Amino acid sequence: MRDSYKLTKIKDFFAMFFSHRMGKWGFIIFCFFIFIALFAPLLRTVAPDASGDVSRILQSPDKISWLGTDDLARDIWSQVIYGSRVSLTIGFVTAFITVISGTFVGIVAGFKGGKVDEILMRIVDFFMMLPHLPLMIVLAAVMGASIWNIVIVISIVSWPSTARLVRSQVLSLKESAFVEAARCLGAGDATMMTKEILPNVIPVMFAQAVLMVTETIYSESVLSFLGLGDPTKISWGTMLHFCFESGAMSRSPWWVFPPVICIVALIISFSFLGTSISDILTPGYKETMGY
Amino acid sequence: MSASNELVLKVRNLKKYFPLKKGQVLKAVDDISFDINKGEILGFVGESGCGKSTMSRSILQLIKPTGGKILHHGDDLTTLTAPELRKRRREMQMIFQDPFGSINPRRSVSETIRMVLAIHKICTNREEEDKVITNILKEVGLTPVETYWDKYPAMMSGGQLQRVSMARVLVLQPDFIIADEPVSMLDVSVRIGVLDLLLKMRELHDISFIYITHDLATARYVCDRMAIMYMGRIVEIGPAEEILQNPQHPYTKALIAAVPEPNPEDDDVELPLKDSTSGVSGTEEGGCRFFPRCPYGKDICEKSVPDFTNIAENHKAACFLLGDKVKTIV
Amino acid sequence: MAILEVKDLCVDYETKKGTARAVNHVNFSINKGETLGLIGESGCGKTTTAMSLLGFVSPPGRITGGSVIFKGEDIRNYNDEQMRKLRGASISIVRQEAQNALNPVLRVGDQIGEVLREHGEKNNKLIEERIDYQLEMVGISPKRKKSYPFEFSGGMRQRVMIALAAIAEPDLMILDEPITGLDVIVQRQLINLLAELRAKMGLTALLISHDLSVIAEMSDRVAVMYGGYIAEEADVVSLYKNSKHPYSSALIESYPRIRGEKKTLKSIPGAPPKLLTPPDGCMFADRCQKAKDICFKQVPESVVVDGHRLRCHLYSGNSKGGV
Amino acid sequence: MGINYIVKKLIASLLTLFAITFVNFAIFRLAPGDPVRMMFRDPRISIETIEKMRVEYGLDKPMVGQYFSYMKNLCKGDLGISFWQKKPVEEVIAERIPRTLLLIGTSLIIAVILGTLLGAIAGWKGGSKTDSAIMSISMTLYSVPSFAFGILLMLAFAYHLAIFPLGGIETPASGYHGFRKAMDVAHHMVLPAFSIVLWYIGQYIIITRSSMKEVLSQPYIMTARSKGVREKKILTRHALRNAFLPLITITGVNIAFMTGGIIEAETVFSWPGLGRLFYDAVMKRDYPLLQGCFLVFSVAVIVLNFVVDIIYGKVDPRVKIGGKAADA
Repeated sequence: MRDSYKLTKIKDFFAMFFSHRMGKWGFIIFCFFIFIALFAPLLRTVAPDASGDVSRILQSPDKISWLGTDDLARDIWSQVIYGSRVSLTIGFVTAFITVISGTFVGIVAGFKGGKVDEILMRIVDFFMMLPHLPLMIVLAAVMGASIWNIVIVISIVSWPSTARLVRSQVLSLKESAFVEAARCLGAGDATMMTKEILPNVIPVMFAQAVLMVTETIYSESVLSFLGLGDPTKISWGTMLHFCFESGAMSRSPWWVFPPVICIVALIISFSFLGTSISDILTPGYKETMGY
Repeated sequence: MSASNELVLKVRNLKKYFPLKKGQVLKAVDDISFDINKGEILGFVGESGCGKSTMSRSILQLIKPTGGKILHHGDDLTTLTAPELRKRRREMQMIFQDPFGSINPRRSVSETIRMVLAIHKICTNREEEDKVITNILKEVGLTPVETYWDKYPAMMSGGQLQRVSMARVLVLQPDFIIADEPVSMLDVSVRIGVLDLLLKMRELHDISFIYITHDLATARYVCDRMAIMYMGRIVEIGPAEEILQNPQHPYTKALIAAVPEPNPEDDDVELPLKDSTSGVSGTEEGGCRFFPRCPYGKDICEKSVPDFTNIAENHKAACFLLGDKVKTIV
Repeated sequence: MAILEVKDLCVDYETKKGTARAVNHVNFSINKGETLGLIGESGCGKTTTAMSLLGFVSPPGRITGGSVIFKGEDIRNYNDEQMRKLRGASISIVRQEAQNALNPVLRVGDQIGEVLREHGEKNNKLIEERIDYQLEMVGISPKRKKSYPFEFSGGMRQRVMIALAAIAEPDLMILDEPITGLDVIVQRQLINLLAELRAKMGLTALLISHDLSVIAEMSDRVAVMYGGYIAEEADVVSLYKNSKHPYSSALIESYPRIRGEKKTLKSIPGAPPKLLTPPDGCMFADRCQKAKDICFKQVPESVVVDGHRLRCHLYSGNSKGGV
Repeated sequence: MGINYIVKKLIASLLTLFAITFVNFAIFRLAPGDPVRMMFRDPRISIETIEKMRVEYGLDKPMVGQYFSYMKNLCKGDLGISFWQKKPVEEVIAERIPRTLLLIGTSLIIAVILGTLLGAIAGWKGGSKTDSAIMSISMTLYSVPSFAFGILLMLAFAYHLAIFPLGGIETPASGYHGFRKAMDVAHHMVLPAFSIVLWYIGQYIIITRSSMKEVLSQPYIMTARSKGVREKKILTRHALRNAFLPLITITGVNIAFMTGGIIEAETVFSWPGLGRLFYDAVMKRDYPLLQGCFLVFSVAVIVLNFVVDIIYGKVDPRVKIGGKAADA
């Protein structure tokens, strides 16, 4: 009975998700990129950073290099394939860090209230006031370019929005009678935060995590494009950076389009996933859709 | 009724002030004193914003009162440390107004009660817990128990959920429960069922209740005594029937007159009130808070706060125009 | 003369888990100057009924049958523009006081006057006069028409809503839980105000409430709704004194009073039926003390007994012609 | 709107400003590694030269002392000397500001007007084909980084079709004056502005749409319908005004986010504004310049947020009158 209830809720969620057009398409594109990233070693033709034959510099697509080569005669197809790994890794890791830390701050601030809340929210407000990209650029420039520094940089800038969102949820949950009831029944602060409040903010965390992946992939591509990416790891952004800096952009569209299309497609897939999930979580959506 | 003379709760001069802008304070609860005996049901009746919910939360220490004493079996709750208070909570419980909001939507009925057992470490093993849960569900009338065991709040009606609330509170075997508008959000047809359950629990376990409501009719149905509250103060307190049949304070009179009656042949009612639209007091300090709306107000009402006058045994009201005083002032 | 006649109205909510019939072959009519009280518990379909009179049934809900005859015309055939002209001018509504029933950024007076403007009144001076008059009528000083809704208390806002609903002198006013959620004394003031308006304007109204006493004080006839259909309809005095349907009787017997002798009250066991999975027979059967075998099998037809129109198998034998 | 409201917002802004100057100081000094070392990565530079530089930039003093001299200079408007341009940073920046303002102002006006309009339509027609079309397009636009738009636009319109110039703000050494010069600048601005508009409009549509949908679900819209108000009037009089209120706040919050678009577009199109300067400063590791640019961006965000708060106070009667709802 109990399992069947939870099962129905999960079934409903997926039914709504897949009947949501954006959700469906987002999911398909997402699966596509996951597939590419997982099986990159099998899909590549040569090692992505292997410089090729000098005679094959800026080679347009042919039988050997399906998508042509760059100014170091490296294979674009293989670079694009491996680039998905960078984007997805940074995206997931950063989203995980920001959502966990943001949720932690949000729950503590919202639940404790008073001075703690005041101080934490001041910090959050301050971070939200800072110009995001310039801050990321400055941090990346100062800290040096590496994939983990990029993760740290984006996390520093991104956690406050999650904290703010979770806090507002916690504030309304705190007002809800079942939390007051739990206190009345003798529950301590720790129990209330972990057993009463946390389970009720998980849907929001989930939606926020998807959004964070979007923003992270976006930020990583911009930073890399501006030349602040990890030079040892090929990402779509760094590909575009080298293309732009080499001045070969106009002559070699095969070098420009694949990374641009991949960045856009991956971000769109997550935007779509995020929109469909938050639509479904919106109170009233379930009813109007007739579930 | 079944009220004995053993004192369970003694509240003295309870105050709860909230700071407002520009140094003003909102006196949500202002100098409230009363006693409750074992097995007694005391109703607090008043309109929204009269401070009845703030009072109940102050008594249970869910918010910290500004002043006053709350003696539970002689111990002042305001002086207890946090761990002491958490232990004491077993004995003082609350039932909330919103049945849909007061139970965590992510827990089933049995999990809801199990959680309470876990907090206070009441049982040693799961079988024992199951037994306690089964018994308590039977007691509150959620039978057959198997039907309700794994139900989630979203699948239940308000009346059923209020019974779950009751069950979750009763497993702790409290000696005193505050019921904050427990039936005001329920459908008319199930209200009496929940109120009857309340009365049954009193009979079975000798629990004392504070019944908070805006509804005189349900208060009459369950209460032994009732207190009428107006803007943070008790204006009249006494045996329930006595107050309804023989109201003394002008506000009590207005309140009783206002209640619509399910009798189509009743005549239209004129409200014994001076100002028909405003419910906001003009006198902040010093005077009777009902003065701006009182049709019988005198000079003195504006200047000083009336004390309680005894009307009959256990029945008293705070008004200058009552009893012996009436003669001296008028 | 009947201003409004509702015949066999059905409203269905189509969900992925099946169809829920929220309004089930509902019949009633309201004569000029009369107030019909529609009483029922939450989810019984009373608000859906009211909203379908104004053409406000939104998906997944749909009116699936019946007719709504207003002043001799079936307004179910009206197009959007015809319906718009009807609303506010001919049929108006006061709903349960909600925090945001009035637009927070517009002045109260303008919101009242908008009703006249939208229905073709161009004379600004006349509109202002009407606003003043209307505000005075509901007990608010006309000076306050320049205020914003947030400057008013809940009771005052509800007075504004009443002024707004009455300004175009509609033929029918729907009062959907007009005093629910307000304080006892404010409720009494509004009841008195509505009674006054009735006397002055000859108001025709459909009053919806879950509260027996409000219905008793304000209506001429009462229809008791349960599980989507009207269980019993009768003259107000007769219904309260002499209810025939077991549900009406149980409802009245469970209602606590403050006047007269203190009585033991009887609760109704169980809970209202789920509309997605309605019982085969009478909606009330499994909570009914007097239920017979047939009650669980067959939906009762409408019968008239002593001026009470009811749906109950206990009376199907001595019917004096169904409706 | 009370003077209190303004003063409160002003104090909050000043506090933030102060905090930002601190961050700006701290990032560059507390970061791992030696700032002077990082500025001069060339291993050929001798230790003595580095020490000399350190003294010159006051980096040999203790942190607290450094902070005070930094703040003192800041108050005087002295942002230090740019390594790259060999000029005072404030001069370099001052020269760039008007160009950035021109670009961002133009694109913002276009994006906000178009975005609000399309977003309002999408929200109003919620659930319809128009809605999902507008939404899909704006989600896509929102997902494309501004620099990607820039590159694509440049490839299409500058390289292949050659309708617009590749970059810069004017034709070099053209000697244009007056109107012709203005036209030339406008011609150069089309592509960078367009790439910002495309990027920002998606966001704005999404925000407007959700604000609109939120407003449409409010009870007062139902009240208006039941009064018989025409649909067009419900949109213009009841819905839009209320939908705009949160939009103003969100615009404020988004300003910090928007700085990104400028840097990207200016970089791609070599528009000699602050954004491009920022990029060049990064590339040249010109820390005083980078620090100065970051400060200017931050101050701009604070000032704009303050302005937005004031506008909000003027528009919303609840803030304007400053009253509290009377008690029931």
